[in-house]
Amino acid sequence: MASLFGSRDRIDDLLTAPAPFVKRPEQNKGLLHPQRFMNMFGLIVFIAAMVLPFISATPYIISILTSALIYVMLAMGLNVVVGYAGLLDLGYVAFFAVGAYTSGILSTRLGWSVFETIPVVLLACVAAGIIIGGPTLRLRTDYLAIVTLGFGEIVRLTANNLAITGGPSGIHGIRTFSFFGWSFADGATLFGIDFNSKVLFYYFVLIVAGGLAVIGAARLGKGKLGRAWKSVRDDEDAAEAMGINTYRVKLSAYIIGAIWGGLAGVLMGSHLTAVSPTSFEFLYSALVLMAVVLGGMGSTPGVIIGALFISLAPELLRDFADWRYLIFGVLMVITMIFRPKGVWPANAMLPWLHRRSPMRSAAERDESDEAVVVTVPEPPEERRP
Amino acid sequence: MTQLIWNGLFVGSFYALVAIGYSMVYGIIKLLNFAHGDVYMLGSFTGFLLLGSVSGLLGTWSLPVLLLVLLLSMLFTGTIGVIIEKVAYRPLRSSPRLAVLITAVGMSFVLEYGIRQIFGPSPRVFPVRLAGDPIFFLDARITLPQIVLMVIAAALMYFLQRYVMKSREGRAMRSIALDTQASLLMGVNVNKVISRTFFIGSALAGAAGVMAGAYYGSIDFLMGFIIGLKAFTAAVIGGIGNLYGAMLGGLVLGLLESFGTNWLGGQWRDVFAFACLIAFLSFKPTGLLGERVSERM
Amino acid sequence: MSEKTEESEKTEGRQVALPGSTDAPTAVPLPPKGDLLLSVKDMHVQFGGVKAVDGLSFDVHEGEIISVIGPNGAGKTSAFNCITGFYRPSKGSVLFAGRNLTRMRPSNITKLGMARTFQNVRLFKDMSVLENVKTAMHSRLKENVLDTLLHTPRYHRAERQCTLDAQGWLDFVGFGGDEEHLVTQLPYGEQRRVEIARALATKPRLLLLDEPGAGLNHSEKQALIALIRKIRELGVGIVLIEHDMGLVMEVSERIVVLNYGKEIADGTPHQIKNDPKVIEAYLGAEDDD
Amino acid sequence: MSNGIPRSKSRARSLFSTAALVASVALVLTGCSGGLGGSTDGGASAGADGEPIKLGMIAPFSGSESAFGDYMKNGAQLAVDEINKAGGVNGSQLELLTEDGACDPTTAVSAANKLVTAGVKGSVGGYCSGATLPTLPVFNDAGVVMIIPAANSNQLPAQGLDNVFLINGTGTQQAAAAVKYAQKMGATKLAVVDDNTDYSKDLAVSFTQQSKDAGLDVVLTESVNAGEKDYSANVNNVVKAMPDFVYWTGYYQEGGLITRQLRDAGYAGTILVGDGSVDKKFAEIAGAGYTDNVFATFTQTPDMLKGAEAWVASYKDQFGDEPGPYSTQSYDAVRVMAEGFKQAGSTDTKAVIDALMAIDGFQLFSGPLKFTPEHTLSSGGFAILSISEDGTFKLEDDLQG
Repeated sequence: MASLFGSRDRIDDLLTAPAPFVKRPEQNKGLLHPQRFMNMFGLIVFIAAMVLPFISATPYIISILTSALIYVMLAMGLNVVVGYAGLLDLGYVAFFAVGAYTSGILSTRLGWSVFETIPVVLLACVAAGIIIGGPTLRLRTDYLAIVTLGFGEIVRLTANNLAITGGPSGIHGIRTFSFFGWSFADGATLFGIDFNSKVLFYYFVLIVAGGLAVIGAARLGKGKLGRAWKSVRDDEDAAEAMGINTYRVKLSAYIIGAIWGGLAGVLMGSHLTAVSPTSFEFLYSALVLMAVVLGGMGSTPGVIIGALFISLAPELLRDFADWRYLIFGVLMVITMIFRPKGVWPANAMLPWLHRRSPMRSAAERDESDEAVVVTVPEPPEERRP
Repeated sequence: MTQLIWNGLFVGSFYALVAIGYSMVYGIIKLLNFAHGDVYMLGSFTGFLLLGSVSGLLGTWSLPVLLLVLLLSMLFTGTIGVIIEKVAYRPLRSSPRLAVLITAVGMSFVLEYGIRQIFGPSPRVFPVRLAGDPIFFLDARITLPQIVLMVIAAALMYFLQRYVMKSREGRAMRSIALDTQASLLMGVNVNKVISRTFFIGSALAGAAGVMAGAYYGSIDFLMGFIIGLKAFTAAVIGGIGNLYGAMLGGLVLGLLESFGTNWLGGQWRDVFAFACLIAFLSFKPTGLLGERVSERM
Repeated sequence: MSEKTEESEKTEGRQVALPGSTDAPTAVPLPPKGDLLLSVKDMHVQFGGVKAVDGLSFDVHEGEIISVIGPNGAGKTSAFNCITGFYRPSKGSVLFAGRNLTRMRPSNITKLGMARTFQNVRLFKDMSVLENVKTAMHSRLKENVLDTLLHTPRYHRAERQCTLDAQGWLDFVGFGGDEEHLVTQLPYGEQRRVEIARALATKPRLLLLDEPGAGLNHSEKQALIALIRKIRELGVGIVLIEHDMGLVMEVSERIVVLNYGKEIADGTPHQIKNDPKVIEAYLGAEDDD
Repeated sequence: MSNGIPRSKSRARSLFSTAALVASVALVLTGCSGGLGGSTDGGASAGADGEPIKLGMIAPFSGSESAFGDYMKNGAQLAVDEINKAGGVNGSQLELLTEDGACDPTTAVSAANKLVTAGVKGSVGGYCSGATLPTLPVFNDAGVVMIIPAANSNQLPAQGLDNVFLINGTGTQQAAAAVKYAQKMGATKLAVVDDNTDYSKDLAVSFTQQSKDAGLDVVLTESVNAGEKDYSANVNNVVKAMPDFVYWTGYYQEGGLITRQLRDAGYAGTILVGDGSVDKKFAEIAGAGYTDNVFATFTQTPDMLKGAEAWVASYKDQFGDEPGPYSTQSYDAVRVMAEGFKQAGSTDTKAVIDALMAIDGFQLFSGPLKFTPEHTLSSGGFAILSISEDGTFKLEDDLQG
């Protein structure tokens, strides 16, 4: 018997998948295919963002857009955790803090350039993801929420209390990006245009990093791991029954989220040249979560819109001074009431886009003559295991 | 030691009052009502306004007036709770749960900054201060107002417990918590029960707000935020959705904080409390009294 | 499309589909009774004081169809959950492919070659039909995180093959809807089919179907019987929980009867039909109801 | 129905999202003026006739510290109005622009960039040190001189930027005054309580250090969490350590509560509070009868100076409220900035910095002004205040001699 099945974890396959034999319509060509359209659209937005500073922008606009892009990175990371894997995380800024502090400490104490700190930051984030996720991912969602909240607070308070993190005033004088002896602070003249502002360099760095973060998270969401995440979100037991180690998959979502958050933290630290515990209060976890939910959980364009809204709305409302958070709150309530699945829900497609022409006419599925539509199913009498 | 326990229990009873609202709402519509802490803050400001208007009576009739103000504030915050539910949560009843969470945060902003617009950002001082000479009990310094407040808190919780366990309305609440669909089929008016739950939870939070105002004296527009987090934690420790759990959780959290401060110093207190929470949940993932909750899932 | 399947041909395992074939896959003829697949020995499942399963033993061989029947609450689904690793037996053992499953994660059991469906269809509701089936290929997909991030050729190859396989299984179970649709938009009968396709996509040696006929109309049930037989022809062992006696009698080779967690009979449909204990259990159960 | 969602909904959905996108792009594009790639508009058009000279102020107007924003804004506005009434600076009027920094680094940096974009020539804000620090490079890059009225972390001068001036006494100076007073009172066992924020902790650390240097015994350093109401656990720690002198380095909101709770718990010794607690509300929160033997370290208050009643009166007259912490400093910050412009004869960064360094004896609330090479006050001017019957702080001891 044992010889029949071998000694590896997996026994040899009995089955091979049959080839599909029902003819499927061709995929739509060109821009009518939703994926291609969105890619193209993303590219246009990216180029527009790259060109924007040359056309019309003030340091203020650039600065708030830079912050907004950090929010986009954070939201994309949290989207992996909340949107794809369905794990409610109320302490996401913990990872943001880990990234920012790790990079900040290495930069100010050891004089590393921001680039050099990145590998260490990645390690720290993976470790943080495992430490936070490891013991808690067995918990049900609502308990997970409070535990993650607790971890977020623990990280912030620890940073606030320790000497190495600079205590309540944090770390200052984080070095800027530098390559081969040239740093952003030095400025440069390219194509006859004088780049003398660090603000601008960070903007470009963040456009690229934010773009990569968006593409990376979106790709993960569509691949093997993404399907596993979504399956865990939709039905954990069924996912487990599909041969998915749900614990490991959830942990991977945490780690990916941690990496995204940590890298965003690195960029924030060097953008502001400073890291302080006030940047990691619970409110910011809630805001990033809001970006994800407001935009549409699991939806890349939605989350981007959500992040831009959450970060830019308070800035745009600055002129309302004292009223701005009041208005912000009202806007949030109204948006959710009218768009409960988010501004741009996952699975939504623009109406003029189709993956392919309508599927399977009746003639094409003559083999399945028994395909009679069934009416309402009987309610199941036993509870799920 | 006894002082630590007493301090913990006293703070804990405030947490418990607020946690009950959190827990009840959660039990019934599975919503983490982030605006709940702000209802507590609203209660404080209501009490502040009401007391201000009857300040002439305060000299002689302090306690009865205070109780009346407490009652009126509870009515007011309860009503506000019902309105919040109608406006911000009911339209989203069938939406993803996180959507409602966001409107809850939105409502929280609205309440906080609404009050800020009215009363300004600096703290207000309550017109009446509960003070009294301490009595010593087993080395613990206890004041009369502390006892009065704890008695009021205990009484409120007792009546709530009677109401939920014995009355017809309470039964309806519990049935919805167990199975909303089935309750609907059994002819329970779900909307009405949810409104009632919000009323009770918000009224209790409002009561805690007035009491905190009267005891501590200063109130401000952000005072609900921290206690909201604490109450949420307390509710989870006790097993969220469970009435007794919320009460117990509040007291446990109060004790944890009291002892944590003593052992590790104030700056590590919350780290200690949260670490205990996490360690505890890792071993008993449903909270102290969470068994009953797991049936509800 | 057909040229892609050539890549999927493997020397190992039984070939179920000929390249380019437009007909249902064929299978190598089976010996009358294959090797022993699953062996449940004296299994007990207990919740608190309630004995959900109280001493269940049966064997399943390759290519065999076994039904587990019994009145409501007899412990059938508990037994299923225990075999597939969702519950832990309080006593007894489950051997599959010569291994003891009792301390194994459900996902590892699935990887060993056991697949299941659920009593009330449990598809991934916010995913499309195709994605649902593709998810089942998770553990076999040769695609790591870097491949996904960088969209390497290996990623494209794996995804393309995965999609083809998923479509193959959908066609195999006779799915007639739009595979791009969310599963929640499908009629119930189609959801059942998708669930079976998804289970098959894990490439099981043993398939456990929990009330696959519930909620289906007559013609759908006929199609289901045909499908179960078609799966058996592939050499897959099948364990069935079912209430519909007609379906059970028609399709099963052996039947195990449970009542109050206890196994009261094990035999061919004919033996079961005439077993006085079974009759009593069912009639008695009706009294109770 | 061939795509993932019902058609009717999806149209509305897409319309909405398209509209949202268009709106956000439009919002971004409008309100912009001129590309950034070219140049920043250095010192051009500064102080030209008719053009007001803009002063920027970042202060908290939202969040937990927002109470202080208005105090600072009003103080500064008062100075701006006075100077404008007197003819302005170098023939130009002053204009105050305030932005919310929310005590949050990100918000503060955005605010700083906004002010820079608006073309401010001087910054007279800065409350939370943590949020002020990251704005320093922004203002420095733009050549904006900063006179920081409130934030006083030792980290600020430590950055070594020549455009940064502090007119609030530093933590070191204030701690020195506190230690001096403790010695004067004959205290031997000290306890220091902070609120775990940068300003408060900074002061507490300085105090502990200097007490030890002075041979005093610090028996306890305790941190509380700002924003709460019940400090009984912390108070319990203090009482158990049995100090005879407690220094509270945080703000008045918590300070009043802690004072009350300390007394309720039976602590009878001296309580000294830092400048963040000097506010009329302090006594109100602590309650009647709780302010005996309570003192404060503070740079001198308006009512200690001649003509200060008039100042308080005009403040009240204009804003309908009592001045609060940092109202005077903000007022002074504007005046110092104006003096700098006046002496420099322009708003040129270099000239203003030199002019500011040259100032000697310009009268501030805290005393005559002379900047140290680190751009801080040469003397903190800290005095000890006590609380009078009506809750206002009055001079108790100027610590001279």
